[in-house]
Amino acid sequence: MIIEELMIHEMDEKEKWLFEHTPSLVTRVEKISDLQGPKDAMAIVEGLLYIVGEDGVRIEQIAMAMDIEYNEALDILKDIQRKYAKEDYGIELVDYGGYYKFLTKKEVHPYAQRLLDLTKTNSLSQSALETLAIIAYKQPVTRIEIEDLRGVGSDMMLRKLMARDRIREAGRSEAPGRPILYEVTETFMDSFKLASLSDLPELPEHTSDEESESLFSE
Amino acid sequence: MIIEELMIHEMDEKEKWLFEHTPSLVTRVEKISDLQGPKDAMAIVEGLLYIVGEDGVRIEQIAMAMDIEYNEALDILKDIQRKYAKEDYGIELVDYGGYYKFLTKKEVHPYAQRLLDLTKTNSLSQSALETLAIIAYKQPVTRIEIEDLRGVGSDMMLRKLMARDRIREAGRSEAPGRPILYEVTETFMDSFKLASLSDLPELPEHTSDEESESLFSE
Amino acid sequence: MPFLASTEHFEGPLDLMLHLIRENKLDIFDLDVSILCDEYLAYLDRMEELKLEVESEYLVELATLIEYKSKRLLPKKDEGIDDKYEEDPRENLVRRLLEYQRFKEVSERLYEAYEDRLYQMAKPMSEEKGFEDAEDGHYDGNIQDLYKAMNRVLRRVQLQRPIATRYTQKEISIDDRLLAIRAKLKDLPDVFTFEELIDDCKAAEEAIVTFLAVLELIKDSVLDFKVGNRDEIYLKRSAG
Repeated sequence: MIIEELMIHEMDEKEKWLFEHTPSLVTRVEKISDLQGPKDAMAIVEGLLYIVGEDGVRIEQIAMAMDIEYNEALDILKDIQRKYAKEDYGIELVDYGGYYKFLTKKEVHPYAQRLLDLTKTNSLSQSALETLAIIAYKQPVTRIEIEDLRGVGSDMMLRKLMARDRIREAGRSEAPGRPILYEVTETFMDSFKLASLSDLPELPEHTSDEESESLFSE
Repeated sequence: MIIEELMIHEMDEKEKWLFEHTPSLVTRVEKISDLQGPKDAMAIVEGLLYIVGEDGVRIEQIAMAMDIEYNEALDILKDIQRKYAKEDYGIELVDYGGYYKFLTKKEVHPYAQRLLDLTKTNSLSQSALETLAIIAYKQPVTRIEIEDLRGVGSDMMLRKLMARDRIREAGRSEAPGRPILYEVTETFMDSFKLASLSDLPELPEHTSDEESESLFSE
Repeated sequence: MPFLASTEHFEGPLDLMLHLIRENKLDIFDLDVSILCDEYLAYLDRMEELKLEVESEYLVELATLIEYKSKRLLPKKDEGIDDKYEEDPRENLVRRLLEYQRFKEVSERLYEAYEDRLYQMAKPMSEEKGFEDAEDGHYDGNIQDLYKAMNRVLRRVQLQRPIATRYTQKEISIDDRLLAIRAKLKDLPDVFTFEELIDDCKAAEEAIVTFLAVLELIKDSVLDFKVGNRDEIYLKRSAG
């Protein structure tokens, strides 16, 4: 962990420049020494699988996050799969199209349906919420930008939100094709008890996340 | 399995009340034939907890969805809590603000940070923290009382905390002008790892003087 | 004594007073309002000198402090019946300071739990199927919902980034690279190029780490180097 500090002092100008222009190196070394190696790799992968939920995660991503080889990651995933296959677990680990994800077992579904009926307090669907969140955080924004972020077509949703006076058109972008820009309305602000958009909580930062960086860092 | 759904819809208000207050009576027979013993129930609740994720679920909701009594639901949740407390699991079942939810254990965080490429998590300002502490300990409390204690205006801060669902209005005081009373929310309890307000650390006493004692014991 | 001439460091006048009490080692239970008042005034004066804005709350409390101080300087009237019913101003100030301090202290403890909680993560609630949005005016939400939804989006974007670019973020330490190069040296000819060393690097950053590792080896006299006509770097194992 100390090595790169020593090196900085002993490097000549050119090396220093090189070093300073690859800033990731400094934090990188730090981070690795911070992690004491997965004490119980299976438990940690389990935690990661829980966080990603139904979005799932690829073997390579697990390998990268754990700093282990692909095959090791695969072995751990297989172990977890076996563990949860046992009948005293309500969830199971599936591999759909290269994405590993926990899903609830079939027997849970009827109960899940009832629970969701009971907990349905919010009257906006998650896709509506996500679309509104993107527009609120990034406005003015084009449909393409929204779809890039959500990964699904949003034409219908935008029309629906417009019809309900949650969003409105806000001129056109300078981009090719001059696409329509969207922004949220006062009705939206009211229904979320927002005095101004600056009241929105700050989002957690993602490093080297070019897409969102360019979107959110101005 | 469908029977009890029909029943809910066909009940009148009185029966519904009865049902909600003694859910086990109405559908006990159903439940027994559905589940093959406590092991199964545990697996199903586990699945339900997975579905609700960060939103969590209340004991009553589990009881309703499973058609079991409150205490049975509580027992199952406690069993699951014990099961996942063991160190070979990466997640744990917590009860924050009356909502049971699975959360990853602390050790998973550095790996999750790498997986999601996160650099920063949301921090809380000292003034937000103080305001929240005052409300949590003295609730329900008026803005004037908070401002007297902090010695600074707190209007903006209260609005911000409301918008972020950390506090909410709790009726009006009987004092002249009938000022609004504030209290903390479940989201507050979640973000401070509190099952209930009785879990708050004790307020420090400055007992070296009877002055302060008499002051704080009202 | 460091003189922090800014109210930004303080949460308000009471916080500043507590700071001054500590700095001047005053006994809060037998508070010398006179000293506190002078220190408080000096602090605000200093801020004014530095052309820093002093929020009105600080001035309000200054007025109160001066009032306490002047009352104390006045000769005590023993027979004053009114005094019985009037709260001792000093007592009142001390009470406020103590009360504020309790919450300040407990805030610190609460923050530990808050930080702990930041390390615990969860999945978003599962997508509900066939869920119909409510009609207008019936939605009761808050920005926390928006924040969560936005987080969900960002998390998904992050997870779906192509693996190749994600791999460039694979963490390699110079230490690790040093070990790898030392092991590899045995299989390489006496003289080899830098390119041969980095042929297993998947990303530019790995090559940079390799370069830094090579610098380290040159410094330790494990390797010699020579730069060719076309800027190619030749490396040679040192004799000694």
